Amino acid sequence: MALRTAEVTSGEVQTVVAARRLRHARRVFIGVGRPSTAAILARMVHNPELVLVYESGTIGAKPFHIPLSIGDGELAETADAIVSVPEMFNYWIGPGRIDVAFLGAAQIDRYANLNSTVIGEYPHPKTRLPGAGGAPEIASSCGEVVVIAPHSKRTFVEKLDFVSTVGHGHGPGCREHLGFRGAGPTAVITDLGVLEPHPESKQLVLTCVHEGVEVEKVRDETGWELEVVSDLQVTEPPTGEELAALRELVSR
Amino acid sequence: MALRTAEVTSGEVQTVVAARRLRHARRVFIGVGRPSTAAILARMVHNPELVLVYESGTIGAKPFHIPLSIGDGELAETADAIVSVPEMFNYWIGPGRIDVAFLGAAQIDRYANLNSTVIGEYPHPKTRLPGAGGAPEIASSCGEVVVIAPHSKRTFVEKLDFVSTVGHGHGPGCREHLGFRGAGPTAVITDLGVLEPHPESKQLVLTCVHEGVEVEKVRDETGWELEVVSDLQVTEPPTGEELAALRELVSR
Amino acid sequence: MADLVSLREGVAELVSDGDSVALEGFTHLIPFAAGHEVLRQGRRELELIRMTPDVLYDQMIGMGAARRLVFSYGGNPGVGSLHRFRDAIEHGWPRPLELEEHSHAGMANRYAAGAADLPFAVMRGYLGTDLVAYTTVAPITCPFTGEQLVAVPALRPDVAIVHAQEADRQGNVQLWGIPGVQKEAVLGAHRSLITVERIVDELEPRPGGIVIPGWVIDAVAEAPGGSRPSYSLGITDRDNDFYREWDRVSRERETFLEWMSRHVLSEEVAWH
Amino acid sequence: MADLVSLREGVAELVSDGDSVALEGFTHLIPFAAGHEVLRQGRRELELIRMTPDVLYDQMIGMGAARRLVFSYGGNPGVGSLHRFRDAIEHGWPRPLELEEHSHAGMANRYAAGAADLPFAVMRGYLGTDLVAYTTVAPITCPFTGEQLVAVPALRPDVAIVHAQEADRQGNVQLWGIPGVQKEAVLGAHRSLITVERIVDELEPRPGGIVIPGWVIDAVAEAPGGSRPSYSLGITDRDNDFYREWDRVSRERETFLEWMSRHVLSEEVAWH
Repeated sequence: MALRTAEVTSGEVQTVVAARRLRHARRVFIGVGRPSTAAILARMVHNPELVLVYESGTIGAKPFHIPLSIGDGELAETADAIVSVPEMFNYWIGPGRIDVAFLGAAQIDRYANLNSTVIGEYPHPKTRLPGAGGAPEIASSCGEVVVIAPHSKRTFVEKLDFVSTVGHGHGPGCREHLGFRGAGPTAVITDLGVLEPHPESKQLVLTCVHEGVEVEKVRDETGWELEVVSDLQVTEPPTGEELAALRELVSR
Repeated sequence: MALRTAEVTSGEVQTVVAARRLRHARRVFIGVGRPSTAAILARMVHNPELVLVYESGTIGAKPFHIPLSIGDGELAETADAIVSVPEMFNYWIGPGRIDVAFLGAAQIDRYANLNSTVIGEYPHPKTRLPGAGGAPEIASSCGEVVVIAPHSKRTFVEKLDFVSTVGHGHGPGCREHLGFRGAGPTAVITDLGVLEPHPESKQLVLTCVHEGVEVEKVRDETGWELEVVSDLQVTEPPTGEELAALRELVSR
Repeated sequence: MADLVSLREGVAELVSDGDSVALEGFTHLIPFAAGHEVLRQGRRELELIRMTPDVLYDQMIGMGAARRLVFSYGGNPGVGSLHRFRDAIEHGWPRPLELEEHSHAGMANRYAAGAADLPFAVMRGYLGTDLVAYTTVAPITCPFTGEQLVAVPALRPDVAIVHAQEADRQGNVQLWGIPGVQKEAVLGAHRSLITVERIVDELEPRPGGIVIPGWVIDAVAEAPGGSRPSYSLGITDRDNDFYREWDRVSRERETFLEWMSRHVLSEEVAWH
Repeated sequence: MADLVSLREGVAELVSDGDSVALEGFTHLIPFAAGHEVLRQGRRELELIRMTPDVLYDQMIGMGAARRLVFSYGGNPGVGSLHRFRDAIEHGWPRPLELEEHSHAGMANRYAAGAADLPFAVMRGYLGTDLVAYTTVAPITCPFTGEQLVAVPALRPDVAIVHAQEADRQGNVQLWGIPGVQKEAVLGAHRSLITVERIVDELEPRPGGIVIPGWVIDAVAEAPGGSRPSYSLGITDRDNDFYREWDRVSRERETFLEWMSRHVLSEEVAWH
């Protein structure tokens, strides 16, 4: 049974689209919030073999509930292995053993670089954000990065106040120059659509809008002159199975 | 009951003297063979709180039997903690957490430098020995080193064929120059007596002979002009308790 | 062997004004009881070190106990901002807070270098970020391949304080579940205090159990429930509602101070 | 997920002539069965890597399978010399053996750097020894303190082969007891084979248990008793008499060859 769009929130669409992105992934690195919900959903409906890795050190966690923190007891109790934080970064993340990493950010620029440190000047910030955490090395090491962020001009900015995490840097060749492994950001999934780096320019372009979203709206909410691909797709709406699983998961 | 010397082998005396050396030690690092036997004996008669550390990763092992290898199952089963080999060297040995290390060697020179690598030239050795193993970093990191070796001209040589492990290097100030921690070798316990580094010259001098051993015999079995301290001591013979415990241990 | 002491004695003995103190715990086993005791004893001018300063450090910063913070992620996990942390940085209330900020990988390697008593660790990281301009890292070249990597300086706190499930009477400690960087913090620190849920006659080896021998620990103090509202796997549960509620309590200075006064600083402490 | 294969298939698939192969195990869990299978398949020109080459490597060297040995201690633990190792180095029999020799701390750090995919590791060591002139180490200076330390190059074997107590049907492996450097060897190698005492439906978490997820392992092969005369804690016991007896068997070339022919190379193998 297909559900009418009106019945589905844009956050639900965003989560469902993120979960689909993990259909063929083998190991996903996730923080809490929407990324974690999407990965658990992916295990439920698309990819039961998907290995969930949280930076708390739990490898192969199989949470039944959505965890509030990356170190909830359920993650430890259901993990295939638990390792220390130094081991997690040195033996597991650094060598590129993770296919896909989900990251969030307070600001993102056209090259999918991320700011999660400050709004304003670093020494005297207007808003102090939590900081980079594991993101810089996750983004420079994992097979690919998928960014999950709310779509607004506050978030999609012309220039980051602070580069916490490098996506595609200054553009083509930048990751290679920095000695990074992996493809870097391959998608930014928002509540309005999906942005992907242009294969040559590495600039984010709009490749997909969610059902009912106007392209103009997406442009308005983006802080730079957003390009749109000629074969713009429209997100396939959440299926009944996806939505039922997501709602059941959230209600647990 | 004191036992007559004739009833005691020189090897037993050596083991008993080595065990006494651990009376006030807190953590001892040991390989297999006589060092291990001495440390187990020390736990039996002198120092039940002594923590035995084997480079296999077993910390606080409490073997009932003399182990053949440093990784015997009994060491793992009785240890307070078992760690990986990288952790053993990086977190436990390197930072100097061990008071006393017992080491052996095929050759030893007047500065208590050790050779356990080759007799002859390294590229074309007359006799290939096992190699340095953990000794170089053990000797440069632990609080002090006690060498246990059979006393003969073959072992106590004017010049090592190969410096596997630095004791006092070229003499005073050498350890400091190399950035080593710990006191380095503080005693060499042989089947004839005990040599200790002179406080100033760092050259090994004879400070103690075992009962019934002539100084001339010790000099004859040493490959350099061995000096003897003016107040030369004679080893207190093994007590009945020490000897009974040692023999009982060996017979287990 | 570690001394078995009361929490009050342990903190009084080991923590002084001006010390660098790592109260570590990665979501799990956060030493709340010990941190609260540090506050009750009125310690000031602390350099607080922790990968993930969360509610406990928000409380300590909000009470003005910290001069400096060394960290890699300062958020209320899964909830949002740490309001006292933000207020200190954005407005200098109740006092300015000096920062040394790293990535998680950087902090983890700094602790590992400290535990090994090496002056630095080598890693890949930081490159291309603005953090490089504001923190302590240095380029280092591989002498074999010529590759350029990054060096981070070792962390050697004056005091490490961590929480674990249990200790025996010799002060040997066992923890299990998410281990974080607690072992590294204890081994790298000059002094250490471990609070435990319980003292037992003998440690029973557990799956995932990490044993820290008593002879590398200065003091062990029994503090049942000492990680609440965090948790001690197998003994207490994480109080997720508390973390959500903290967002409200901590948002305004007055509400925060009143809450701290009532629940942490008073002689009859509601918890801990 | 790792492939579950027969030992024969696993070795045939993963080990080729000329490979660098780390059959690791620190006294405990030495992969004898796999090493014997490598010999039966006639592999040659191997670079054998191991901290503590013992009886298994004595056998492989004595059969002429190795061109090169990378190691830190080559002895029969608690017994004495490895006669085949000595014969190869002292007399080039059955063929000359090139050596790269390190200290234990050096080898352990080389494996750790390999597992982290870093080109080198930093340590204190080697200084003042004659090994410096004959091995691969380099000075490195701390960019923060100016202290001079030593760099060792990462170890990245073509193949790592280790033995463990058990695996599940997805190829997740659990080992317990002395862990050595096996995890590092597997994570640092380009390919890996793990032999296990038994395949189980589900891994039951054990005290001291280290789980290596199946997705970082290429192949898992059931090989009951596969570490004998070494041991698998909790399942088999170390055959100390065999290690003593090896001193006699291996002393003369003829006795050695006859023993190998009878016990390792023949189709009806007495053990393994």
